[in-house]
Amino acid sequence: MSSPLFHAIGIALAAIVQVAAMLAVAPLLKTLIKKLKARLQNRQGPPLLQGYYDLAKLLRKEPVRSETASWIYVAGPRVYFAAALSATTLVPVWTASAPLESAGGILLLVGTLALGRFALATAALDTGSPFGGMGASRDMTIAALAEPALMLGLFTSALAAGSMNLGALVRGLVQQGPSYHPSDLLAFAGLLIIVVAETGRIPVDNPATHLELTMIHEAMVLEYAGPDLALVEWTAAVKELLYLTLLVDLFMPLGIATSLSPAALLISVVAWAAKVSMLAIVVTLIESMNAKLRLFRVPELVSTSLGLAFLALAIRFL
Amino acid sequence: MDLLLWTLAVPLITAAIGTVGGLRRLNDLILVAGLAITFALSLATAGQFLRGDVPAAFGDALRVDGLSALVLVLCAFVGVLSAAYGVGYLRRNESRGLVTWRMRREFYGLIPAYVFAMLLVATSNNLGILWIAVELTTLASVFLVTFHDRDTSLEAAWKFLVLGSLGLGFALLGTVLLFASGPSQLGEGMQALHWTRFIQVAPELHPFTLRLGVVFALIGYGTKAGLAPMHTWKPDAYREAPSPAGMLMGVGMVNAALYCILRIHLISKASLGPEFSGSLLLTLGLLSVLIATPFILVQWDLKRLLAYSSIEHVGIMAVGVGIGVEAGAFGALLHMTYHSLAKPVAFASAGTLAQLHSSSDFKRIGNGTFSRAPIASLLLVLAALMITGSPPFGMFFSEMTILKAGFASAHAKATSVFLAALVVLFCGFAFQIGRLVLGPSRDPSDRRVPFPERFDVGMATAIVAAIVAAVSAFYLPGPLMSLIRSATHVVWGGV
Amino acid sequence: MTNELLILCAAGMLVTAYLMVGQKALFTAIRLYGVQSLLLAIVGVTIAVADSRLELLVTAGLTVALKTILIPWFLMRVIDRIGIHREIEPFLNVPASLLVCVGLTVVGYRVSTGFPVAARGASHHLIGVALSMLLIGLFLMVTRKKAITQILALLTVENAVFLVAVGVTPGMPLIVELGISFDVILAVLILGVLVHRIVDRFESMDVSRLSKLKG
Amino acid sequence: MGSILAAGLTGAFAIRLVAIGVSLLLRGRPALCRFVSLAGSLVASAMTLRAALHVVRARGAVEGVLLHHAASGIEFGYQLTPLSAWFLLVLGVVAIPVTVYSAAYFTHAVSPRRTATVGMAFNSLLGAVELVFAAADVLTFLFAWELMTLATAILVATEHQERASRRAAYLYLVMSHVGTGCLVAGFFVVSAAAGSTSFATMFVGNLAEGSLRHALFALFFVGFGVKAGIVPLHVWLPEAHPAAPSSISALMSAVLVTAGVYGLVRVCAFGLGTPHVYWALACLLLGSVSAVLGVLYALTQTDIKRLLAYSTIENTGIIVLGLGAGMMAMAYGRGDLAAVAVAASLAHVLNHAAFKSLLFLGAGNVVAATGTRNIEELGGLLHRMPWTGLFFLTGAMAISGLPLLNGFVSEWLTFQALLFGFASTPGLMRLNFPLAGAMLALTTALAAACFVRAFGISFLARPRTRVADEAHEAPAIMLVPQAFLAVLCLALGLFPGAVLGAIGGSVVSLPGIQLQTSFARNPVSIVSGIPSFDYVVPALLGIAFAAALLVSWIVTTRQRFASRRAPTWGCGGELTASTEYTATAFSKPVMMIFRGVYRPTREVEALAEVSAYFPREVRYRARIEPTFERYVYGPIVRGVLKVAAGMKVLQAGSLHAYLAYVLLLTVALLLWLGGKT
Repeated sequence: MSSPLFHAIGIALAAIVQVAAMLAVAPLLKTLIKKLKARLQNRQGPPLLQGYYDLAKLLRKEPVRSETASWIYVAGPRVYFAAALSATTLVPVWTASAPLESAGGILLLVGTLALGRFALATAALDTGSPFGGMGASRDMTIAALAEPALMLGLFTSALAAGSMNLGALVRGLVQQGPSYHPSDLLAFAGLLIIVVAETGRIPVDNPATHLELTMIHEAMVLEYAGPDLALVEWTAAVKELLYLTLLVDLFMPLGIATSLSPAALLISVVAWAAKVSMLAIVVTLIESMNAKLRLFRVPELVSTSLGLAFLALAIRFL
Repeated sequence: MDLLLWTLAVPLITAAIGTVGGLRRLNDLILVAGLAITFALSLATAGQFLRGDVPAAFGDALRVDGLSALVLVLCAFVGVLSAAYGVGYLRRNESRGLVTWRMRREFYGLIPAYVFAMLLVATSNNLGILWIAVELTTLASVFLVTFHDRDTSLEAAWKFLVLGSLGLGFALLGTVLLFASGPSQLGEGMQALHWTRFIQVAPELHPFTLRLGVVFALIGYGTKAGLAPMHTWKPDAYREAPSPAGMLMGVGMVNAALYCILRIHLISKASLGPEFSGSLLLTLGLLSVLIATPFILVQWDLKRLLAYSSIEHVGIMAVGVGIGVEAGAFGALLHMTYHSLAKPVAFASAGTLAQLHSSSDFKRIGNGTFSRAPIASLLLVLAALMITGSPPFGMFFSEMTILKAGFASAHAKATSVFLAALVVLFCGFAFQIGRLVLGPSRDPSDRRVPFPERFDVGMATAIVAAIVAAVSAFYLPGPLMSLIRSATHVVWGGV
Repeated sequence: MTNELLILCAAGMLVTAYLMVGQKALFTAIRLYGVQSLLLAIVGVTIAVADSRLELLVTAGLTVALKTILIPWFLMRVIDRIGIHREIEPFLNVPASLLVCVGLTVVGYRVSTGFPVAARGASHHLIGVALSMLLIGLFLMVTRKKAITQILALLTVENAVFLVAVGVTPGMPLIVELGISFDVILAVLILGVLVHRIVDRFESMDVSRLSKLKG
Repeated sequence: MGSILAAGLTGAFAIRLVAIGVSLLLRGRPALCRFVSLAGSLVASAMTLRAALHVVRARGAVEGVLLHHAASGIEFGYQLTPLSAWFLLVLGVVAIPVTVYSAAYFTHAVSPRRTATVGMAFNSLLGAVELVFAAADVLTFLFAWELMTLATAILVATEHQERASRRAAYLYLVMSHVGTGCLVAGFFVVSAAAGSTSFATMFVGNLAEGSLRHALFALFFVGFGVKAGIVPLHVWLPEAHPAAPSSISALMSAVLVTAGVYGLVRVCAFGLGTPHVYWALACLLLGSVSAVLGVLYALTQTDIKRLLAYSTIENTGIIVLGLGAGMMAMAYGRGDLAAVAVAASLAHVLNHAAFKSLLFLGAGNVVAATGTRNIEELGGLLHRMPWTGLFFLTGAMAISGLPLLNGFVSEWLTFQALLFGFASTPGLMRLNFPLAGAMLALTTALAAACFVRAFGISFLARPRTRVADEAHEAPAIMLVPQAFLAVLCLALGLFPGAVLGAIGGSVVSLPGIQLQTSFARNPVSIVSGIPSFDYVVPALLGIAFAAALLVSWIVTTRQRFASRRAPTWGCGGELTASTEYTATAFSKPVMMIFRGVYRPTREVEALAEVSAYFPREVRYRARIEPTFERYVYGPIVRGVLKVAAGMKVLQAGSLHAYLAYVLLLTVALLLWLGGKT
């Protein structure tokens, strides 16, 4: 048995563990946000495990598919799911190195997420339902608008840390120690807006609605039922968790484990949970304090974040 | 009798017989045969020159050097083509009963006479004879312009003759002044007006008189060549003359007139240095190209289009000589050669199309001739590609040579203007020929049904000419190339 | 003595040219041309006598025969046959035309100053006159509308050229001169024929109507 | 070896000539004629490809003389530098499948009468482009360049009965001729300065000074930019591509445009000495503008070939963007970083050639099967043409820059180049890079949207018309080339290292470039200039992706029921093909958001019998303003024609005027001569 093989197995295990963990936690986060929101509206809200119940139920249901659909329709959710999962392996979560960081960095991450989006949007067009088309069109449009801001925001941190590879980047940030450079704040604000947009939250999209005119993500997946829908929902949750984790990595990496000692890991997991739930609260607050924007107002919001990101870059490097 | 004299005599005899007239088919035969023999003889004369001795007659009044030989061969070549094509052209008209006895006699008489005059120009070494010969070309071509005897042809002929005679007056004054610039040095008798004599005594000639003479001679012969702004007779004459005659005017006459211009240029070059007449040629040439451009862009008549194109090409050659580098002169002569090979195709195909539609007006001909007259249209497209200097055809190389020389010379700015004009010219040509040839065929409701395209002598001639032109792009016969070289030597290196 | 005579004749020719510009009656114009040619011939004779060059006498004789007799006669016949006797209003009225002609004369003389002062001091006058006549003739062609007048103007240009040929050079080769004269007469004949055809077609000799061919 | 290759190259041209000749002779028998010309072309391409491959591997130039034009003394020399070899390689990789495809496609796309002409033009086009890449001196280059233009024009004008294709051909001819004019001027000025017409001595370094140098750059940039389709010189492109037969469009996008890029790299970037900062800026700016505008226009097209044509403009933009970054690095003396940028654009040249030709061939299948190019009339083709659909989808994903496919690789490299540019340039100048990066990101995302739309509307859901309903799959001979190209896209995406290794060789051959670390440690990975900064191993992600896909399958297939089919929910109403989401509707949001660019004009008319609230049918017409045609080219053309028409007064038929010209000239010259000297 050669050492490269050990290495490979190590990577695989790490990846599996991380993916499994993310899959497990994601529904909880989703429900958590729902619950918080309900509380802010003086409602009881769902039980914390609601997400899991839903998934279990959906997975057990009979899959119903449109007559007009082709294999694209079936492939869509699966590619979406697979893309998100493989994306998670590129991001450091509890240790200061991503399991698959040897595969690539930020650009690959963004690309992989784009792959998932592409698949889902294409599949949405397959049923011939106007909703699918509407959703796909809007989702792709907003994603396109968000892309530049996202890139710029990521570039700012990457250039600051001197690497586009998330693992190296986080390590860099950790050993630099907390830099209270104002550009961080700007970049954070910019990216936060993008995350809100990408995860389909108010003010860009409303995950709770099923009104024809306001749906975006929901419209896209309106035709899905049973296990297919389960995959979509689950992936959406994982993506959200992923984005929040990304924010954590880039702007508040303190506490992340730089060694594999149990103590460090424990601290890191706790710290991560705390930071993510804090971000979740922020997202919830944003969602409850704003109304959904009209689709054609979204560009203004996104361009704000673009401006923030560029400003961050400027004041950081000039 | 001397080979050179035969070369000149044969077309004259042909002309004589033609004017007398006789059986139609016999006339056809005599015309074509006569000019074919002339071509053969011209080749022989050129060969004689290439073998090293200088064919001459009448005490060097006629003398064949490199330049003469080249122009001689090219003119004779065009002569054959126009004769062969003309026979077919005339037959087509006869089949419609458009040809009168007068017309036939004029045709059989004037075409060879015209050729004779050109050859005389090409071979004359005496400025006086040169002038007379040019005058003869004018007189021979007037009645070819009035051939169809329409109102417009009268108009064209009048303009042609008045401008032509004026030009000749100028040319004569120029000649006289050249002579006056150094009577004592030039001496007495015929030899006094020999070009070779001028070159010999060039340094002692009185500069100012010479300058004045050169100016008048250039204006005069420029009128015949169609350099702007003396070009104005060309479109009218070309449109009215029957296509075979047009062919002679547009190629042979252009070469002959350029020959005169070059001779004058060389005298002035030998005496005053290259700048004086060089800059004149450059200016007039550039002006011609620039003038031709807009008229090609917005032209309404196929034959006039060709007229403007020949103005353009005269301009190109003048520029080539005018920029005053050897490469330029070489490019100009190469251009003359390729032009003489390619232009006949254009005239033949355009003439055929015009004849089939009994008009050369674009509107009357209509779009999509490809569907009606595929062969003629194809030939026209080929010819258009050739004369716009597109690869893989010959004039691409000559134009590139001139451009390259120009940018390397002191006249880079002028050359860039020239280049710009060439670009626009191409666009204009592409548009005009494109709208003529391409597109849906004309609607059946149209009552003016064009005649069907038939394969006959004229068509055969056109095809042969096209093949020759196409092949020549990459293969010029060795002797012809050495002719071009020695002509370049004359134009650049003096005698 | 010779010089004075030459200059006198030359001046006379210039005057005839001016008169042509001022003239409207075709007959008179033709006669003026005849006179002009006669003066040209006299110039020839004078020089011939002065420096005993007899071949110039031939030229002079030729000139008289052709230009003072034959061509005017021919043109007269043409006019008679057509029956048009007056030039219509030119493009430029007479006073203005004369003014322009003065300018052209100045140009001609200015150029003539560039010539070498030859054995005979007259030569540069002759040149000056010749160039002025040439330009005036050309100007005449530009402004006049009748075909005949244009022919006359053309012939004036021709005369100017001959004046230079005769007066300034020690004689061109004779053959050449003969050839040239022959060509000129031929040209005039053809022009005459064309005038006939034009008149038959357009019932007019007004050249300015010949403007169908445009662009 | 060199001599053999030389023979190979010469042989290739010879074969093309023979093929042309024979096919012209056989014009009477279309099938045979088609076979001869295409077979000849195939062999010739193969030979050229072999030569190119050798040079790319051996990294040494092969040169020689093709032909001596005796009359003018011009020599046709060729020289396979590593750079030109790379472009020849791209050409070969595309030309071979396209040729095979054409064998079947021409049978119905080209009328028998025109087979000979098209065959001739096809061979001349490929031969000319090969010569453009191989040319060793100015005159050879210009010869090939002009020939290329003419051949393409003929191919575009094949269907000359349609006004559109006549117009397209003419527009193309005029624009490229203006471009050629600029090139002629530029080349001859440089060659006059260098005293030689051979590229080897002309483009060694800085031969001009000051403003002349800028003028030269401008000339060359315009000259090559027209062919490359850089905005605003692009207007011919979307006209010409749809007019030509689909396989020709594939060649035009993959090869003709590439010829322009070749010129830009060879001359504009590395021919005129160290690039000036402004040149780099021009490239960055126009590159990003072309990219964004290209994709924006593509996004609104309903004619699938126009759509692809506009996306070609977009990709040229990306290529030029990379080149611009490289030039900027050169301007600041960072040859190492320039290497990355140039490699990025060279890689994108290959990738674009691969997926764009794939897409055009797919479009060809669709047009052949349905007879329409309008995607609004398609739909549901995936059921009827499964393979075409699959290949088109591959192409669409590749062009959207999604990982595991080749588009991602070159865009990744371009991003790297931009980031390095930012890191390496001083002062405010550096801010151009992140902006360009943002533009690139926007472009990529919009491209994804564009191709979701293109594929989804034409291949998914129900057929919208009868023709779409009756469509049939294309024959195998048309599918195999697409299969090849699709596999190529995947291979280039998974083994980028192999390609980048080859590019490295071509890049280092350029003056002023230092390549510190090779781009690839191994075939599957690419490393940008500084290894610590970033690297990518798509294959590794591929494994993870596959595993995850397996998981998703496991999660969802352990179920008690088989999947049930049901009609799509139509809010209680019934869904027909007419209720499907249209392409126009899909791009509506973008259209509204970028209305500043599109300046759309819309008209909606509702035909109602009873009341306006119950319309029987609603007609919706939307068109976007052809900005450049209207505000740039229209005025120019009108101006020129106006002047030309004005000049006509010079030839108004008045003899007196004509005589006056002579008088004026004479007087003028006499005055010029003056008197006593």
